[in-house]
Amino acid sequence: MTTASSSAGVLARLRGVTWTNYVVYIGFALVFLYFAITQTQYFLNPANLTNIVIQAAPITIMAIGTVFVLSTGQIDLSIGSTVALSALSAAVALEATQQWWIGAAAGLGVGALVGFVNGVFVTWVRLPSFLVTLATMGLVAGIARQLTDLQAVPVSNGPFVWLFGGGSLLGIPILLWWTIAALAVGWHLLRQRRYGAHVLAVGNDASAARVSGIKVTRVRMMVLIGSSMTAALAGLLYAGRLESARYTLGETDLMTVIAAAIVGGTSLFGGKGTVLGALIGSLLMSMINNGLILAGLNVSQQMIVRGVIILLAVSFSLRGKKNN
Amino acid sequence: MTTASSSAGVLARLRGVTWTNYVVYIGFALVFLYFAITQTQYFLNPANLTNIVIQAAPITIMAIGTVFVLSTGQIDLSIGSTVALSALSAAVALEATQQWWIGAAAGLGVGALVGFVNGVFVTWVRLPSFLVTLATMGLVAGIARQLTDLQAVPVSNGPFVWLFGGGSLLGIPILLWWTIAALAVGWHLLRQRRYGAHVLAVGNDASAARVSGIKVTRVRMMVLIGSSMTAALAGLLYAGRLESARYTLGETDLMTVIAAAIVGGTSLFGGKGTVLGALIGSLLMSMINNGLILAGLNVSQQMIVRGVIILLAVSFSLRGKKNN
Amino acid sequence: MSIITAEPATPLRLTGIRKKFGGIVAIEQFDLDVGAGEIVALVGDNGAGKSTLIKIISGLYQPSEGEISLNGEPVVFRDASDAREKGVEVVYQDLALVPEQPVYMNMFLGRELTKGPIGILDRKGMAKQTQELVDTLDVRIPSARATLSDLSGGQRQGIAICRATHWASGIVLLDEPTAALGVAETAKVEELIVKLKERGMAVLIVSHNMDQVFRIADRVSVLRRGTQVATKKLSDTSHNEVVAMITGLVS
Amino acid sequence: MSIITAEPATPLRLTGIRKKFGGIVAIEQFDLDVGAGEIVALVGDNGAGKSTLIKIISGLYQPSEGEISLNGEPVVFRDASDAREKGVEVVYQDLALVPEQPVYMNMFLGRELTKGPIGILDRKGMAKQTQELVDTLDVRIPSARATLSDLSGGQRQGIAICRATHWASGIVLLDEPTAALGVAETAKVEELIVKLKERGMAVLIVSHNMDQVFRIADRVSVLRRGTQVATKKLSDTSHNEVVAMITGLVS
Amino acid sequence: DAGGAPSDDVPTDTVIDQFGTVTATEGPNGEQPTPASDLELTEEQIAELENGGYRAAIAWHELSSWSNAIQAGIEDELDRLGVEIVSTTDAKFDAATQANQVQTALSLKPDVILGQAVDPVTANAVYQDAVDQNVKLVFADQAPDDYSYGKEYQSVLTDDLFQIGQRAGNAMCDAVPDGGEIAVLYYDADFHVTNFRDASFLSTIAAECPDVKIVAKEGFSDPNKAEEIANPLLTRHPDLAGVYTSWAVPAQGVLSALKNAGNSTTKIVTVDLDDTIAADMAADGNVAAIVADEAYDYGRAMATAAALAILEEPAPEFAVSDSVSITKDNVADGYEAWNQEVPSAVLDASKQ
Ligand SMILES: Nc1ncnc2c1ncn2[C@@H]1O[C@H](COP(=O)(O)OP(=O)(O)OP(=O)(O)O)[C@@H](O)[C@H]1O
Ligand SMILES: Nc1ncnc2c1ncn2[C@@H]1O[C@H](COP(=O)(O)OP(=O)(O)OP(=O)(O)O)[C@@H](O)[C@H]1O
Ligand SMILES: [Mg+2]
Ligand SMILES: [Mg+2]
Repeated sequence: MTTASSSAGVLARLRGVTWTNYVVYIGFALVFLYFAITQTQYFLNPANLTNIVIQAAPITIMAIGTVFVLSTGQIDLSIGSTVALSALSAAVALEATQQWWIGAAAGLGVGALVGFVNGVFVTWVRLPSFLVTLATMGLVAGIARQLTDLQAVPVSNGPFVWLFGGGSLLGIPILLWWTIAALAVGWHLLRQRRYGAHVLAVGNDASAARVSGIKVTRVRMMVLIGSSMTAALAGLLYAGRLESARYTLGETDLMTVIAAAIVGGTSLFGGKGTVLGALIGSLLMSMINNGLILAGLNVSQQMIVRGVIILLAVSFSLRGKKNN
Repeated sequence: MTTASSSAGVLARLRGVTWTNYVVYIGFALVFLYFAITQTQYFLNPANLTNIVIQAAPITIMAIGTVFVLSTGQIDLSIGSTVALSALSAAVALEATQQWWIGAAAGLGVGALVGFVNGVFVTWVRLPSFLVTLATMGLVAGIARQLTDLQAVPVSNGPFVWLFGGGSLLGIPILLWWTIAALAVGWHLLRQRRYGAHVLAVGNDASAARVSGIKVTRVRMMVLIGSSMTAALAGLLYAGRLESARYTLGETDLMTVIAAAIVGGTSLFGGKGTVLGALIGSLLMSMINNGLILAGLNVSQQMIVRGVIILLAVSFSLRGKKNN
Repeated sequence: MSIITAEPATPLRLTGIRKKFGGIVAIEQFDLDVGAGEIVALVGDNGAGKSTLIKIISGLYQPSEGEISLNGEPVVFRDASDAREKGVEVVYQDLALVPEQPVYMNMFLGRELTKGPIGILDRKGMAKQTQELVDTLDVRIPSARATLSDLSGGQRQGIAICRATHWASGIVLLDEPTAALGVAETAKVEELIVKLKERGMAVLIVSHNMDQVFRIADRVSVLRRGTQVATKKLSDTSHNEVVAMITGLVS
Repeated sequence: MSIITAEPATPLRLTGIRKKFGGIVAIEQFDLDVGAGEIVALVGDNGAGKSTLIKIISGLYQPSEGEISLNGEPVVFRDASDAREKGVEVVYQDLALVPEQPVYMNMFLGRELTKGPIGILDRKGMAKQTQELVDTLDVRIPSARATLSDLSGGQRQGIAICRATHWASGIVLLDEPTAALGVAETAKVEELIVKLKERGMAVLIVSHNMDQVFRIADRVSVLRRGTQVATKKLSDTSHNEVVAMITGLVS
Repeated sequence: DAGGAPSDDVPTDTVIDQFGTVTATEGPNGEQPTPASDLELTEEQIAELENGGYRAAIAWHELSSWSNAIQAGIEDELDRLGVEIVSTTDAKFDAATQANQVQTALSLKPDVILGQAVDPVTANAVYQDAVDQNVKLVFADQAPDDYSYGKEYQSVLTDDLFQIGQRAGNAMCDAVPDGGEIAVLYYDADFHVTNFRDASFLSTIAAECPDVKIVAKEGFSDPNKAEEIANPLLTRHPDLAGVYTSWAVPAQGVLSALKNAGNSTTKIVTVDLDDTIAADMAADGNVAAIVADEAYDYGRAMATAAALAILEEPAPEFAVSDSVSITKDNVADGYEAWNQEVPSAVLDASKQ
């Protein structure tokens, strides 16, 4: 028995401990500490911390939808353009009717439709979700541009703006409530209901799931509709917060959303998903953006430092996880 | 024995035939025919057809690199920004030295370096390639912006411009030669060498590959370096053709490149890759863009129709393939 | 083949089953009845087509030709859930378990227990029942909450058997169920299979173990290179005759 | 345990091997020598730790404690390629084949044949040799160019055995190599194993089939719940005694 | 042929046609321009600023070499005045991102925010927090739609967009022969700056050289891929005498398409200084003229307006910067307008 082999034993024992599943929180904590120390005065300001969470709201909500999609081993690239189309549809409907619920229904309806189209091509025509959603990404973006001929549409409906943007309830901003609601629903569906178990099983081994009597096709369809609906909700939140809608909304969100899900511990290859992780991932991204602006770096430097921080944060978090 | 079951038999027999692997070419042919009929006069013009292939050159070359990355079950999101950094580095080096080979070496060296950094984090720190390359994507883009402070850099070195852009050899444009060379090398590596067999084995079942004595780590490292090098080469080609380099080069290529690989038949989940398919995929994209512009559609209409055509072309091509 | 009469219909009847994969014929022509309370063994060399037949009955493959009847009714399964809904339970040779899920989830996959008014997953209940089921088979597992991929080969096979036998209601298909099991565990599983028979199930078992076939089966059907060689009562045949039919050394 | 002398060193020696997975101890303490031209059987219940031990020797797992020596030299394997380079060939229980590749590729994976001055893959040569190797085992496969995932369970196991035995040069580890094989195929594989022994290999075989153990092995080592119960010459023990040691009914 | 015929019609309903015929630069509410060069600070004002410890945040809609030139002007001037720049952000044309960035920058308690809004409709909400916190706002090009001068915002500075379009139009009239065919490559997006400039270009062509025919208007959304548009354009209109592009990046793609087709006759006119375009022009290539604004002074004027806003002094409602037409003969003037050295690549090109 050499020292080398017994220290290898210690390492092996450490690796065996399941806290490796939770260390994504370490990366988060490290980044938080870093900014808290270097930018104390501004970063730790309660208003600033609230901003971080509120700004992350649409990303968090979409990341939750994406956790389900990735968990089944698919991907949804169309969420970004669905955001814009949902926001614009809601704004146009509001302009026409001035009924907040018709606006909301229009936005969410568009989301459900996009998800359904994605689902049809993925499950019935059996195409890879990457290609289907890449195609609908362009398609939906084109429709969004056509809809109002590239014009931004103001949203002035009071209840709508309160409900999806500037409102607050019990002293807590409405966007925070939306985040909490999405987390609760997402967590409940993934952890507490059969649906979640089926989602993970389909992503882990679709044929084993199939012979276990799981309706694989339906599960795949559902997650795609769900994902588009979260994008549509994000669109409403943007419209509410900006009191207007525009065809470029959400355009740059796709990668951030997927990254938030994956940083949180969801696997790009299916079978593993965590809703709480998506929150942490999305807050991490939001926090980094916030901290770098506060640090007064120029834009190129922000990009460079952001890359480095993500690498380091994730290295601390995910290192040592087995990844065969 | 009912008629239903014997016609099912015929279907089953048809499905068994391996030509399903080749039908991506059907989608390609259909799109070609469509434009050849609706836009005869302009589309079939030899100069136009040559343009389609030439414009596709950088995408084709990057798609070949991406085929290898995807085949091992990884993804490389940093190729887009590597294009810009390579082109700018080459341009700056050319400006300083006026030696074509120093410019080329600078560009390719940058590519190798980016790939190496990606590889280190993926293989040694064992992070998901999605996160690593997302981080380096931002990092590299930031460096590209810093390098010349957002200024475009002209490239006036004759041999460089000839070799990577406007030259032609035996009456064939140099970009076509580059495409052919990349295809030949890619095909040879993937089909004819041990390396290719190992790439596919790692993507198909990494632990089985490992116990078969394949250096999984080295294979993963190599494909990431290879992918960055193809991006760097694409950067040189952009620089040569545009006779200038700019930080925005390649910015929007990522999705097109991945789509080209996947349309061609490469799996996003590893274990399956085809170099010829990447060519077809990339030509398909280039052809669609070209045809839609010839059709005189505005940008929004182009986006909508492009989405529809991709869906249809791919439906014809991939439908019926088993996709468990 | 018997003509259907007023007596209770045969639980499982296969008529003229044929299966091709592309150019390869995996099964030429296969007919078989499995009665209630009967164990039929399906034997044959490697690659004879046994698993293919099991997968056809369980809806995983569609036969190229031929017909399946359950309890006298012709059925067409589009997928495995169809068959499962009709009471066909299966232990597949490659087990068909979900590797990254806990053992109890695998045991209850597609039929998860829920509790409370809104139907929340009852993880505790599933884990408890799983442990009990596994214990009856003498298969020791570290914990019902362990991840399936951490189990040994025999432990996994034990789980697959528990799952199929627990839910068995009419027809049970077992594809080499004891191949990975130890001596004691095998004995327990054979006991369990006999109990299924006593409960009136129709059991079709694939096995390479002739001793096992002779211990538990009522009839044996032999496949050789996709061709059905014979179906015999075990009381009418001998160990040597079955082996001869399998290997084709005596016809 | 013998002291190393001038005589040729033992091909495989395990000393005080211990393995934990997180909190679970899979192997308590294990010592064994396997000599050249010797077949040692490793037996035990499901979950006893047999496959874990095989994986430790083949470099797939690192032992928590203990030492492996090959030919008298202590070795530390960082991964399976290390062990393979030292001449350890393995048939894993879960086979470790690459499903979406052709059979011949699996046979030659990591040691592909090449031809010509620049070393192009010799697919034809590999396919031909594969067919020959498989034929010697009596395992029938549709074609050496078939995709592995289209093969039957027994056919796949046959491929894994062919692969390991073909390249065997010193130590061969076989984890339940005949579990999925038919009667005739099993006999052929046993023949093959005896031939390996005659060629002077050190063979360690895991099996649940006591008849097989008594047919081919020289010694047997028994694991029960991770503890090494005994290592005996087969000539010094009986079928019943081994079973008793496995189940723990007699100590 | 059925497919080709309609595509030969020049569309009349694009984003650049919405303005109709334009004749002068004025604010969206009819504000009359003051020259940016009129902005000045008194000695006392400068002293007050130097001792005030004031802070400024800069929020760009998108970064480019143009915004860089402006930024340089802002930085130099604010530095001179002792105002600290606490943050710089790039919204990448995304209104929601800009909302986040403005909100975050407000945590740094700036006294003034300078920059360009992604668009005037969404900007109402984007800057609302700043208005609420009494932070002064100085915009490039356009103020938020619902804001009023002196109340929510303190100043708008802009290029003389009409003048730029007009200069480009005149340069095109000079560069192509009578009766020549020209094409317009415009940014197919709702972006006031380019849309208005392009409209002014069209109006100028119609007024100054009506016999020059506009045979195609092609929109692009990805400026990096202009070559993909230019190639089919040249296929359909092989006799093009000139191409106008909204700014220099897409001009690069057109230039490449022309070079690779061996075409040295089609002339390019575009907007914004760019080393590679300037080098081609200097070397007698296809590029006939570039119109560049006086971006550096524009930036300094923005800084001055911001300084006035900090001090609660009135800053001009709508100040306009000049531009210069650049041809091969006066390349140096262009670089002077951006306060940059003429790069060696351009100098070398002009010597050949
Ligand atoms: N999906 C498939 N595609 C092509 N051929 C297949 C497929 N599945 C099975 N086969 C072939 O059909 C034949 C029968 O396979 P099957 O799995 O039914 O054998 P088996 O009798 O179960 O053998 P074993 O005892 O080894 O499990 C084999 O030759 C196999 O290669
Ligand atoms: N990676 C792992 N993580 C955690 N536990 C493991 C792991 N691998 C094996 N085990 C546990 O270690 C014990 C021994 O497993 P092993 O596979 O060695 O058994 P075995 O003797 O080969 O059994 P079988 O005869 O069923 O193949 C089992 O209880 C198993 O659950
Ligand atoms: Mg079988
Ligand atoms: Mg085992």
